[in-house]
Amino acid sequence: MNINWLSVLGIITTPIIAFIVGVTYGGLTRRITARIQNRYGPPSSQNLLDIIKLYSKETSIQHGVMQHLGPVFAITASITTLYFIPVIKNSVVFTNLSFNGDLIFLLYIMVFGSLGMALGAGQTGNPNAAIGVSRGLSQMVGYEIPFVLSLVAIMTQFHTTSLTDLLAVQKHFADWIIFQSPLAFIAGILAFLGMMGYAPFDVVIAPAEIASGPPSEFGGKYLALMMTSRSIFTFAKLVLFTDIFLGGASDFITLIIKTFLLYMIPVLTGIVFPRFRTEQSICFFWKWPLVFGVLAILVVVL
Amino acid sequence: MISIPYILLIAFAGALLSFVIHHIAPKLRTPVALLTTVLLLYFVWALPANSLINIKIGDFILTWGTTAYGQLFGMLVAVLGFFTVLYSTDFMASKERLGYFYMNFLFVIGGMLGIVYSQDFISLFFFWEIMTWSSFMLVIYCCKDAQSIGLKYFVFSAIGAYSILIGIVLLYSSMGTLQFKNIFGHINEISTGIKISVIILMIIGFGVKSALMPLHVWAPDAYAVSPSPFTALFSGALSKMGIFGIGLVLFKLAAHTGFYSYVQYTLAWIGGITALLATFYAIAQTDAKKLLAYSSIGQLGYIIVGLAIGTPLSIAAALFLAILHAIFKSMLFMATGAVYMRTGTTNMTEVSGLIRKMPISFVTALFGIITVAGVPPLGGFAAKWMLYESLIQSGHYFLVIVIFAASTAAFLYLFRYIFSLFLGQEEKEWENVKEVPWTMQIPMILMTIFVLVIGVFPGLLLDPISSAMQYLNVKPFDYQMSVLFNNWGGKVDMQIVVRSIAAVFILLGIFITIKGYRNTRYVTTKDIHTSGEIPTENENLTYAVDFYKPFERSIAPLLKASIDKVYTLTGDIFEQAFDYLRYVYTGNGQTYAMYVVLFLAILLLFSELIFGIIL
Amino acid sequence: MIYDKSSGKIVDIIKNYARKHSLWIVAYGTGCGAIELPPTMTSRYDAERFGIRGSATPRQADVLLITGYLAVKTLKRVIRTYEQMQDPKYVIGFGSCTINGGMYWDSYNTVKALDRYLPVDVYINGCMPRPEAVISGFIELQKLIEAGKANGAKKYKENLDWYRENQRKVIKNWKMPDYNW
Amino acid sequence: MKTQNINIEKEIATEIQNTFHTAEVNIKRNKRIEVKLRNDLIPPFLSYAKNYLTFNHLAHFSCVDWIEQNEFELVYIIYSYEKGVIVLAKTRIDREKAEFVTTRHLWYQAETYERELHEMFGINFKGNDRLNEFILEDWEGIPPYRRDFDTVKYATDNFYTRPGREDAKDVRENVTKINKEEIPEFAKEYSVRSLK
Repeated sequence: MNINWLSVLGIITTPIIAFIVGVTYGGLTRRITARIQNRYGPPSSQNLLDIIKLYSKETSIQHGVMQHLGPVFAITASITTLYFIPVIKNSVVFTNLSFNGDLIFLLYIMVFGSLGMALGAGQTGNPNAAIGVSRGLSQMVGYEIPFVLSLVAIMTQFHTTSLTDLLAVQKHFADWIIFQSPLAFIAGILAFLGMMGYAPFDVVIAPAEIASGPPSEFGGKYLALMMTSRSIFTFAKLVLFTDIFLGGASDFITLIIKTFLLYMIPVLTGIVFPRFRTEQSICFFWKWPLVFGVLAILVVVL
Repeated sequence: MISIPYILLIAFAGALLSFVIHHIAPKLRTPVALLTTVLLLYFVWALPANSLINIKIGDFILTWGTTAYGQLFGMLVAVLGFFTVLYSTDFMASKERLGYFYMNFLFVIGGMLGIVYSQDFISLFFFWEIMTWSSFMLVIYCCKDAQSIGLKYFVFSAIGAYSILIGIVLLYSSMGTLQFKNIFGHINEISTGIKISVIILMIIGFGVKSALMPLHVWAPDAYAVSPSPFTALFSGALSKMGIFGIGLVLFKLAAHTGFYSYVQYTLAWIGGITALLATFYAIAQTDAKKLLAYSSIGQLGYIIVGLAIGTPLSIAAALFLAILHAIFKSMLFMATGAVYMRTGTTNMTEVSGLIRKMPISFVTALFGIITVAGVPPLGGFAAKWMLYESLIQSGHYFLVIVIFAASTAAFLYLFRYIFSLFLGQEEKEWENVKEVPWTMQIPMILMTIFVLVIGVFPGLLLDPISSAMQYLNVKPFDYQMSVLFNNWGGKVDMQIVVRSIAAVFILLGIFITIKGYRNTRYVTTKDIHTSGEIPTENENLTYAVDFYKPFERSIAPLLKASIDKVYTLTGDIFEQAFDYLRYVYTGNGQTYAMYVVLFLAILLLFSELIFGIIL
Repeated sequence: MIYDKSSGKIVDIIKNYARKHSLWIVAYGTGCGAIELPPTMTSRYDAERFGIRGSATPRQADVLLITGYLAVKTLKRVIRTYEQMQDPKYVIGFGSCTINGGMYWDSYNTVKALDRYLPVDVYINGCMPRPEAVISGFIELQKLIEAGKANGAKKYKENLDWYRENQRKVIKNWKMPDYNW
Repeated sequence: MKTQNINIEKEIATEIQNTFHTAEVNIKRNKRIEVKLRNDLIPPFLSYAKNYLTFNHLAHFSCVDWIEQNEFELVYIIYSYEKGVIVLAKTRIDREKAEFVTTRHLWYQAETYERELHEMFGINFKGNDRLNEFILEDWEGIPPYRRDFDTVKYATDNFYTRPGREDAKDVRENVTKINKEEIPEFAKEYSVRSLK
């Protein structure tokens, strides 16, 4: 059996890179938010420190095996999602397993974590957690539909379901799908707002209403693992959107620039908007994003 | 020795024997039933591939034979039959009228086996009726409340059966034969009008059993009220007979006609809307069995979409989903039955926190919902993947959105199902609940392993499916033991997926368990963050009522329109119409005489207009 | 031992550094002092630059702020909240009421000395302490954590009987559930 | 300036006086009328004020402990939005046998006030079935708002008192000494009390 050591290297380093980038983005977000609110703000390593602190917590409390495994489900989904996305275009090391899955697969593996997390939160027996899960799943139905509309438009336009093929299509700046199919991009990016869970779509973890919702009984190592997963998942989603719409990246600097710009869209939206109620956000997703998605498909078909 | 008549003989003889023996030696009744299903399982499995038998009765020739397509469903029926009978040994132990129960149960199994091995429409209809009648008997088995529900089921079954019968008669009158081999492929010899009516009638007939949307109203109640082992078979295998029939009609009759694409398109959209609406209804349910019933309707909608699209990949997806649905829905109904057996209710607002008491049932339900949701790495994913790929690649852009919306919304009711029954607050009321006996655990465990294995090696199931598709004259499609391909060159390698998921999961699972193992402590579900307040014993901390209120609010207009109301309205209109008719037929001779005179007068007055001559 | 800085292990130094710079306060305002927290956290004084932020539930939190007078009824809830928090955890007594009863020195319903019932790491003096004082209190706590001296939780576990005795003396009808410590 | 237009108060006062002859009606100041009543006249008066004089808001309901007369004084503060006038309906009840009738049927919020008075003064309101534990938990002994309840003694008996307060008994004295101020006579009374 011949093992490709380069891909093994990729398998090991990709989650670590994703974690570091995601965690730094999280810290930067807090700093940017602070600057906009005319504050000084925490250092950009703040999220990393938080995670280290949570790992160093001595005791942890669990309500049963599903709560114990809930964060593991979440991080498994994050890392697996990352493995099936080509992080760097045409790179041997960072394409990982992306040849073995396609966009439909990614759609499904992305909800694997939410489902596991929901089960974990369910076992805590905290009613706030259950309310949060109920809101989260409802909202998920909201944003998944415009997202799928935009993906279907793109898949139909380029006759492929593979992310690698989509990357191959976008060779030059003008070939980026954001320019080739702008309507799909609008639908996708509006769904992306919901996917990232920043305000106005943060009713799931609303701390003032339902005591941070699903993770309300998670502390110590469990919360640390969840935050790690969140960081990795943020990065994975950003790379996915960069690969789909912004032509991917052939080196890390381009990747960082593109993902950061993409990341700023939900962050800056979140700072200036108050929170939507669940049915409001569902109705939001089923209004304009849906129209744009349908238009995108119609443009491709006609 | 091993041939189709023996299989049917075993099934029906076993049925009668278990009824008789119930009155002689009640202890032997269950073993007899179990033995029958074991024998059936062996016989069906060992049945040679091309056995064919002709039986002459008068002018008719009954033909029974094996096809790959029939064998696929036959195997499913036999396996599920064995599992459900095994499951019911302990589940039904404390119930009454067990002879009646087992007799009808085995009759259903025998009827279904008869259907899949029929090679002519007469025996198909004959066994169809056996299956329908005995399943009706089981629907009304439980209690008095079941009778009105049973009536609804019966009325719809009758509508279905008669439309099949009329279709058969039409076929016979125009073709003079009812043998499959003489009809299939020669459908274009008859006139278009008859073709259309035959196909529509047959689809309505089979659609009743597979709960297509306007014909589904019997299903939720009938599923909810029948005893759990039978519900598993009902939703698992019985509804698949409808799919079996629709498959035959679509690919053997309709595929050769000129209007095939219209049939496909209509059926696909009906299936899609069935899937979406049934999912939305399922979200609003509070009874676990009703929730699963609506979920079944939704899943059957997917299957019909897959069949109707008609590309090789979509048909494979549909058949794959049909088999898988039988398995996972049986798992879920069995887990629900286990809960029902121990707590006496399936109301999701009452039961909660059974995970620590019933771990096996919980794991079964967990694997079941993951499979329904279609999340990798379990078997459901392969089916969903093939369905989406085929939908997108065959250009059904908006249907794929409908299907995807249904599939995402399915997470809602699936989570609610498992959360309400097994997770959440562990309440004092259910403190003494125990795990179900091993006879009930074994089928659940075996099916759990099955979905796991199918998840890694979908090829195991795709082998018989591709030979079944050969019988249906569908082009073969690409697949490997664990790799799925689509037409655009995309693929999913399930082995790599499962390996990477398992590796990460196990690695991090070990990490989180070992890290601070000694300082990780278990606390009860009463010890939660309640703003410092100490919850008392009877304090209700379970969030189960109106679980998806916000979502229901946003889809309220869809939920309001109920097809049930339309049927009630139709019934009312007919009743009133007949009421008026009563005034016409007064029963008075003079009135009738007046009618005759009036009729003649009108005839004379307008005869020129009507006939063009003056009388 | 993790609390011991003199162990010199690099792991402990990193851990203490992270703990020092990431203090999550459980959102539990016990008295009037809670009104001083919004200005502390928001733009004017911006405590977030020290890594201080609120957390919604005790499971996630590190710091329990006793903001002001503590009635016996509240003490029950505070004890439960404190015991639900996960180690290492710190208590900050906030305002003179927690130190000696403050203006409620003769009240029939306010406990006078918080450290009899919960292990206090840092007291912040004043009635009310201004946000500057609050921040300086937090910096004091950070210094203690870095030096490995903020071991209130450890003290509480070791002297649980003494604390329980004091708590039971005040709380007449002791109906607290026994947790598996 | 404010006393120039008290016609409406006078009207109301006369009306009340005409209806309840035993009532002692005073116009305290602009928009404020005090009505002292026999305690059996309180329910009819409140009902009358609510239904005929449009005093449909119960703004407050409290109690004063007149330990010297061995009486509790109950004070209902009711307000009319139409007239913009506050009426204080006062009555006295026996302190030993502290009992009164509920006014929950007139204003539902009276229930909460009654629960509080029941807990803090030990007054029993007949007809109110929710007089259970309200603010205090597990309280035994004299209700704490009664004037014969010695709160300092209770505090020193039940709570640990941190040493160090004794030497700073009278902060005011020190402060005035430093600032060379004089303590007014009425204020000296307060500073006498200190920890025993």
